[in-house]
Amino acid sequence: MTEVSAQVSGKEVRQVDRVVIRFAGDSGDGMQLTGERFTSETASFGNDLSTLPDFPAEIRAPAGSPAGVSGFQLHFSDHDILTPGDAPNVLVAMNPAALRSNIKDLPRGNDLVVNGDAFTPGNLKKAGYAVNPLDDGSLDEYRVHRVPLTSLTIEAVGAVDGVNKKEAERAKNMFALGLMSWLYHRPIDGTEAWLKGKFAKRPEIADANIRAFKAGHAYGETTESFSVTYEVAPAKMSPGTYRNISGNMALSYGLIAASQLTGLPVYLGSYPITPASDILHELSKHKRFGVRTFQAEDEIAGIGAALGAAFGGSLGVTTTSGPGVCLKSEAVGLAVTLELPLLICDIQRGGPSTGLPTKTEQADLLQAMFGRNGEAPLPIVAPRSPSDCFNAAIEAARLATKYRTPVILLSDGYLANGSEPWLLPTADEFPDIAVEFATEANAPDGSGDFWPYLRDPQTGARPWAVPGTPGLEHRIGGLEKADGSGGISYSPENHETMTRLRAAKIDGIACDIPPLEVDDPDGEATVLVLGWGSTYGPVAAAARRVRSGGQQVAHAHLRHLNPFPANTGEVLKRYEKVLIPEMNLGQLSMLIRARFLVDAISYDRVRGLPFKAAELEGVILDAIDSRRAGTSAAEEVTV
Amino acid sequence: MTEVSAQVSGKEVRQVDRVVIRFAGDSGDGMQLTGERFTSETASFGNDLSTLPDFPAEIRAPAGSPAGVSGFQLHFSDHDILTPGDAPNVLVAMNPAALRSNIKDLPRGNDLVVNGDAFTPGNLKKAGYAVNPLDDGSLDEYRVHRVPLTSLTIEAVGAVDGVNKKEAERAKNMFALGLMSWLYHRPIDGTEAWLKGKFAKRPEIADANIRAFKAGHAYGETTESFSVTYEVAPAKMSPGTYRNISGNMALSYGLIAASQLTGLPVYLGSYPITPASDILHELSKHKRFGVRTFQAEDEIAGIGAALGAAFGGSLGVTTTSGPGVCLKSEAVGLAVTLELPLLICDIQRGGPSTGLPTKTEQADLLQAMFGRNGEAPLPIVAPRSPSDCFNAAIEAARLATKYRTPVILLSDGYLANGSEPWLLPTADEFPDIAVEFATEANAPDGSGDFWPYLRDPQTGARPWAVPGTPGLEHRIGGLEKADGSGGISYSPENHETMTRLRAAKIDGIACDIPPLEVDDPDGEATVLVLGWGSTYGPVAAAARRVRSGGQQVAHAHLRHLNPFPANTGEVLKRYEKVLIPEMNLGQLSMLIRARFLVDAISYDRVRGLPFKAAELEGVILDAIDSRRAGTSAAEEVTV
Amino acid sequence: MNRLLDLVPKAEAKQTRKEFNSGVDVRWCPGCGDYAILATVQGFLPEVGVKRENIVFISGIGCSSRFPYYVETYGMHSIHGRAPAIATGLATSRPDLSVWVVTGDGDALSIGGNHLIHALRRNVNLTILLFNNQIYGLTKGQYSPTSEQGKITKSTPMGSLDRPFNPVSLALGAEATFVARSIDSDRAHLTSVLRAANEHAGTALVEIYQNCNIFNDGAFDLLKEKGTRDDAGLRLEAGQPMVFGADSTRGVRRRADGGLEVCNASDPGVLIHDPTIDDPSTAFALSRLNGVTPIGVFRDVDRPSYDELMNEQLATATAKQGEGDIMALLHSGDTWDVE
Amino acid sequence: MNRLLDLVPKAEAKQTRKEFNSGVDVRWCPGCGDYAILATVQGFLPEVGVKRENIVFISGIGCSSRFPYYVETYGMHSIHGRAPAIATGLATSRPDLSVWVVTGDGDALSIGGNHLIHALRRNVNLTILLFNNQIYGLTKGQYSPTSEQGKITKSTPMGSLDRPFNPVSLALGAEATFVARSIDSDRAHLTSVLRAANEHAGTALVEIYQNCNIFNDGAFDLLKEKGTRDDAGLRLEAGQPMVFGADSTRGVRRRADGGLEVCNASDPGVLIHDPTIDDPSTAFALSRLNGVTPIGVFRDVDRPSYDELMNEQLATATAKQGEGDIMALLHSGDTWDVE
Ligand SMILES: Cc1ncc(C[n+]2csc(CCOP(=O)(O)OP(=O)(O)O)c2C)c(N)n1
Ligand SMILES: Cc1ncc(C[n+]2csc(CCOP(=O)(O)OP(=O)(O)O)c2C)c(N)n1
Ligand code: SF4
Ligand code: SF4
Ligand SMILES: [Mg+2]
Ligand SMILES: [Mg+2]
Repeated sequence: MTEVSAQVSGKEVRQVDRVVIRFAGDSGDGMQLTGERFTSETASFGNDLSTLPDFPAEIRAPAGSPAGVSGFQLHFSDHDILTPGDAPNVLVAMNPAALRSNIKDLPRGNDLVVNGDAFTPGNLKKAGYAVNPLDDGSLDEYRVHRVPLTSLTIEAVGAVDGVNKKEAERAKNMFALGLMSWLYHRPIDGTEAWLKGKFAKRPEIADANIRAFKAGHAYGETTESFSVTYEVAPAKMSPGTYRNISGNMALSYGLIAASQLTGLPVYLGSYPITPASDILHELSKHKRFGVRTFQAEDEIAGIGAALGAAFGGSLGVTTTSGPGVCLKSEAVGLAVTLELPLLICDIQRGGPSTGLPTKTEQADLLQAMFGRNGEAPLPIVAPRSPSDCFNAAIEAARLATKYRTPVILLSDGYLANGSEPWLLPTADEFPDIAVEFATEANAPDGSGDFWPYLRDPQTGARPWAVPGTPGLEHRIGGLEKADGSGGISYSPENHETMTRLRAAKIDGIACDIPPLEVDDPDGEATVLVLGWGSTYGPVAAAARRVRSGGQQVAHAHLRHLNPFPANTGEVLKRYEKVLIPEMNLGQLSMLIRARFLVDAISYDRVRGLPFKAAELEGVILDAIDSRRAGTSAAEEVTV
Repeated sequence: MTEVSAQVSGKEVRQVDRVVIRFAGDSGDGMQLTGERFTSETASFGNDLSTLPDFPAEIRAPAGSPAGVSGFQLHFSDHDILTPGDAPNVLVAMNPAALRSNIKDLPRGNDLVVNGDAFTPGNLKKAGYAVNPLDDGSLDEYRVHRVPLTSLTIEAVGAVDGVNKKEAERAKNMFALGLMSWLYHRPIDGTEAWLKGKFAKRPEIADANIRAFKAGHAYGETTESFSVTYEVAPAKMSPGTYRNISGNMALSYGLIAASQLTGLPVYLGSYPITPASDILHELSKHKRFGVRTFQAEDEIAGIGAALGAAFGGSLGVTTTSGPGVCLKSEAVGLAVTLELPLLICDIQRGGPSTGLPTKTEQADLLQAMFGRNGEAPLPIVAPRSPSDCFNAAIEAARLATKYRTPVILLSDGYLANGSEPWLLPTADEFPDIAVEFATEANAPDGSGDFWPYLRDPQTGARPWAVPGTPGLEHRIGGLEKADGSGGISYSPENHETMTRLRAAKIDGIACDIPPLEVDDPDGEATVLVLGWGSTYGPVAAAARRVRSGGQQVAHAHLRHLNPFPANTGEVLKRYEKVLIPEMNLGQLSMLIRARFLVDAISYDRVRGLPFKAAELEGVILDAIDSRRAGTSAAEEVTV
Repeated sequence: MNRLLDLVPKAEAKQTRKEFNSGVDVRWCPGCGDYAILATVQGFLPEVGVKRENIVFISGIGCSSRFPYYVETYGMHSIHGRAPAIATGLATSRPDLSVWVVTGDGDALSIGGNHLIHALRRNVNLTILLFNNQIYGLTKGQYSPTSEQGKITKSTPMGSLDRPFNPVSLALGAEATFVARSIDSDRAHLTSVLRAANEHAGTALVEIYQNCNIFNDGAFDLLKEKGTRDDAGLRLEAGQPMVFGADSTRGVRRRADGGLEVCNASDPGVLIHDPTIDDPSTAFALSRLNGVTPIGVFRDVDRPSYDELMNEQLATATAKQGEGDIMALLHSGDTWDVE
Repeated sequence: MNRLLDLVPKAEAKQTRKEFNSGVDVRWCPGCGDYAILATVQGFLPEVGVKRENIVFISGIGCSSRFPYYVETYGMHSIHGRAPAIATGLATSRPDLSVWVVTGDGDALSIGGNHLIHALRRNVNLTILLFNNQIYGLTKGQYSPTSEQGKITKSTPMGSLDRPFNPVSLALGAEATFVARSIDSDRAHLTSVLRAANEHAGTALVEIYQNCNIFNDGAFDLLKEKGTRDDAGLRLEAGQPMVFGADSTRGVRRRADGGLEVCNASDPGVLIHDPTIDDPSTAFALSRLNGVTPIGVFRDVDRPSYDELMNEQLATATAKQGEGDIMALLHSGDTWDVE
């Protein structure tokens, strides 16, 4: 954080280039909402930003317990940023449990805002504090602002008719938001308008919240606890219209866009599962786009219905997370052999098994590659940021429809719930991915028959003839099919041919995707950091840090995990060392090593959280220093 | 085939060292039975042998059609052999369709026995012959024996009371068996006794079959068509008691043995699927061993029940094939995180999807490795021959119970249905794999609590406390668990720890399995052929051929696919070239390359059939000649 | 109510049975009951009057599930048990198609039981033909969820232990709107049931007793053979009294405990069959009848189908909010401009 | 008949409710109906009289499925929908255990529907507690297979389209031998139902109406609140007439079409409840009753349980052929010696 100070209206105003703020409180305290509103204010102000919600486990834990703590972190700046920030500048802790679970992330000397009213003996006990940390000196090294948030809120709401004390108290998150908005000079009109909209049916509640919000703002002005306020200038961003967007929302919009671009209606067959459910929720709102959403009885029926719809000419989509991918795997294999377009969106979460449903991880890559019986290859696409989920969805739809293949889209919990400003695309930026169905018989023998497996010589794709097309009646199925005609075939040679044709079709996509780009400003780096999926932000941020420290590092990012871009091997071989940071135990690393025989160094962590830029900076510097940072799979196991 | 001739009783008798015979006919012709009886005669005579049944697709095709042809090939010899043979010395074709689909495998000059009666215009048409091949000279280069099998059989059965013409005709396979038994000097008493036993309830049918069998035998003596008979001396085999056994039978017996050795009753939860169903059938016969078989409503319930039984202290087993593995994958992940012993037997078949259900393939290896969400490693064991399925089952049970982990046993369709003589083990050859349950509280804090995830420092295994044990009541589940105590934990550090502990436990097994052995007689080979699973036979046979041709080649075989034996990397690096033949598109190859960065050459074929020794001989010779035979994954894809 | 099937394009000229023969070699064991069902369905399809390109057959895995290959329409031979789910996606996205599911007792009731009961409660516009041979045919003869208890098969050498499902009872318990039963070999009866099923909007489940002459031969002989069939089978006909027997001497009436029982045709209280009663209780009681097997349509009631309702929601949304505009969607919510 | 539960070791001393509290922090939303059910079950378990180490709770995934963590017995929190299958393996291999399944309406009827109906027809010795809150709680409020049609949820902003399952009807259609319904907040009633379920040999399904105060608050208020509950709920009691209402003025009788209907208590033909009738038809009819919700045991009939039959087969095989000898097994069939 770079600072420049000034003194205005009694309080010092510091100009800083970026701020990380974290709200933490009980699940019932509305922290996600608070964070989202702060985000909206910040976005409309024109800062660049990146957010990281941190939910407790799916189920609501008892109020006041550490398990019930919900957090929201926001990083905003006057320049473009890539991650939600490593460590907060200010932590807002609504109760002792929130303090306890978050304080370890707050660097000493930074601001800590606590709701003093919540530090009751009962709450302290629930949080596991024997002594009140506000009194025992343990927080001495922080700039502690002890604000009686609850009582100030109740006081501020005061005599709003029809609002009882409990409801008044609930507005305390708006008080906190007001205070923080003041502290960082956020525009506040939007929040007022938003509260009015949200509580349109109960204007008295809107009123109470607005009062609390304003009181919080005013409190900052008047209290002595805050002697400094901070300004973060708008970021210089490319011109255009922006909105803030989360990954799941962007993915949903991407699917709708893909539907418009291909001319195929979206058919989503899905079964709810964290962190994918929001895509189902979002898509179900857009029926006027011809989007059909079908909440199935389970994951198998979800993909089954999507596949049935794909047979009928829809853009079949199914959304899920790892455990659901397991259940869908047999049907994915069917889709591979049927050679029908289908999108399988896997919003990865912590595994194995039920694992850590609300935490992020990238450990389904090899499952996506190999989690089916037999040789059943398919393309895999991974978005790199929340807004990139939009583009990745369109790209996945392009590949699926052009090559008549299921495609796995690998997002993750962090991308799904994290958000960032998104420069909205204009219509002319969309790719042309219109789809054509087969309408004519095609048998090479001129018999007038339709051969469903006669491939396009260019792409290897088979014709897509949808029911309703006269003369093209045909049957397809999961048994091996004769090359060309598509009849059942038990011939050994035909099976060999078909297996290789299916593989070649997918491998051939390598020539239809952009080459792997390398960010190596001076072209002098010896270490290449290779990332995929949601590690993009922290890897890129770490590379910047390394460079601003005067060192060289190259950064490349894989958007297509299968097949790899055609130039991947060539790129890798240009560097002395290849470092692959992943939120798993080295899955991309293993694919890269097998394919290119490059002794890639894997930096792998599974903590359910995105990497921090500082952490990766260290890892890169270690690699540059020739000290190997991670473990390499080539080392022999010694136990 | 080495030949030595003599002239006895009018016919020449040739001594040969080995013979490959193939019976082929309609599904209704009883070819499998015929082959099995010939096998029994051959086994009891003391030859070494190896068999390969070749079923048509699961469903019965119309009589006389090529799709309905069923085959059985048997290789027998006076020395130890490793495969069912590349090409037959004699082909018995019961109808035109059988001739048509099998003749391409018969080398010119070899014996062809056909049922002349079956070459009717109708049957010829069904088989797709425009002209009768027996008449058009197309078979001139074979030694054709045109035997009116049907009419001779009907004549031989003659006036057996209570046997109608259709039943009499059905005995024609026994006529063929009699003829072949004569041709190869097989002992015939066993077959008579067996027929009597089989048709104990209808002695007249037994009688008819015995008459046909004897008539076939006598026919050989009298007909002029056969001027030569063949003798194959018994093989010099290790002393002991032998029986002929198929892979699925050996696997079933191995499970029962493992049950006795561990002291845990077998609980099989299974859903029928080709080619695994026979294990369910076999185990369901052995209830007096305390074996419980549960035919579940689907594959998920099959593994679920096995896992429930494992929780209760049974040796939980589930059997299936690739499509079933897909469905089980979520529950396998649960077993990984519950750390309960469980055997998942995957009898691989041609994929993807329904694929080629009755054909063999090895394409589920990567699915076994990675087909689950999250980091969910488990041991994988693969038998190398039909009888080895017995040992592999015991080894899988040893690992599962000792390390408290699910284990995948990868057999395949060829091993499952193929058979070979098996030197029966004696009781003292069995490993000691007795299992002990936890009986005492173990909390390190002396609280008297039970910590279900407190690991054995040696093996990393957790205690197995079964319900019914007082004081050890505990709850386990699919959410991440706290190291040691096993309570639910959402801590980032704990998840990292547990993920690595689970991985280390499996990796550590490398030290508890035999090192990879290399067969390199002179220690001078530069090429190593590395195999796994059912390719053992053809690879070893090919290596022999190469060596008898005066060249050197080393052969190593992986029984454990995860983890690899501790010395694997060291072995691989000893050779200039590593060649990996697999019935998939290079799956082991990819694991070896990733792990050891060895530029292994993959020779991969997916034809639904085992490799032939001659084919692999050529591939090895090519590798020795530095001409790369297969495709290497390191080559860039160019389309 | 807007009948979806009316959206399916009607054939212009009368189609013939031959036009529904795909010409693919039929591969069932000689004598299998599936042949007769195939012939009956191919014979019935022209009567449906729908263009054959707008008809789709979707099956799972099993002998019965080979069916689609033999019918010259669109078809998919999918994976084991999943046909109802796949068909649901197709039927709910394509109101212009007539979608049929072909399945077996293992496919539909063992691995696929869940999809079946959910399709029934949703009332998706499907006609489901369940070939019940009370055995797993394709995998060579294990017992199935409809095999009688105590059945000795390869997987149950001492007899099976589980009580079978009664597919009609199960379907009625799962909110089915149309449930019927017929027999492979009775072409006229099967055709009449197919006709009723085809006319039903929503999910129609037709259980067809089918002989597997290889692994479960003669399972339905009582219902088929001249000497026994009249006493063994009760033909349900709407509006007709439930009487049966060689000389129609037997009937069905309600027992004091509320179940149904066989009585003399002349006894008072012989029931009149009415498949259209909204409450499924009597249809259910009929499915539990001992001593005689009812054949025909148990239940046939009107309820909006899932697909109709889904289409309505799309239409309503579009009518209210206008057709979707992607650029407007992207620009919805809080946006800001940077210049 | 040899009662399996008799094999479960009885507690020597009387156990207390506290002994069944695992001490693990209970994590449900404040006010959730699951708390009341937990308290009732913990209160009931001592009465079962089985040693707590011989009791096992197995659950799937959902808010309700957290249940096992809180009970001081053996337990497994498994994967979504599979608890009945896992419990089947445990119960059929360990006759000395008392095995309970805890599941939700999504867990049991959506993803797990097939395992549930198969467990019921097999009649495995299990007590299944189905917490029906008519919503997906854990995933934050999508409609479930028991949600009423037209329900507006996150995934159905214009209302759900599918007809819900009636879990009692479904279970009866699936050959269930014991089916009951109770309410989270009615401790006495729930305890009485648990008692009956526990005494039943075979699968006992207990549907428990459970309030999810976060995502589906008040779903069962009519049945709970003083002013309405007497008119809304019919308490089924064996041998008692089916009467209800504030002053017991209302009754249940059979309609002409065979279904049941509400009438005046004084009308002729008010039914007497008998859950032991072998024919499930009247129990089924009761589950379809309009205008009042029956609470209590619908059906409770004796049928050998799957586990008993399985154990018998093992015992018979051993008695007939003697205990298995592995060496003899290996040497069975054709063998030959090489010297
Ligand atoms: C996932 C999966 N599990 C198991 C099988 C093996 N399988 C194929 S068909 C079948 C049952 C067939 O029985 P049914 O549905 O009654 O059909 P039928 O052959 O009797 O017509 C089974 C178990 C499979 N193909 N896929
Ligand atoms: C395989 C799988 N699919 C989906 C989920 C997500 N999921 C967890 S619980 C649940 C439904 C919960 O509803 P219910 O069973 O009614 O339980 P409740 O929370 O209402 O008690 C779902 C869809 C999952 N954990 N695993
Ligand atoms: S096995 Fe049975 S069901 Fe299958 S084709 Fe043969 S007779 Fe028909
Ligand atoms: S979400 Fe509903 S069911 Fe789940 S704990 Fe909260 S109140 Fe209970
Ligand atoms: Mg069947
Ligand atoms: Mg629920």
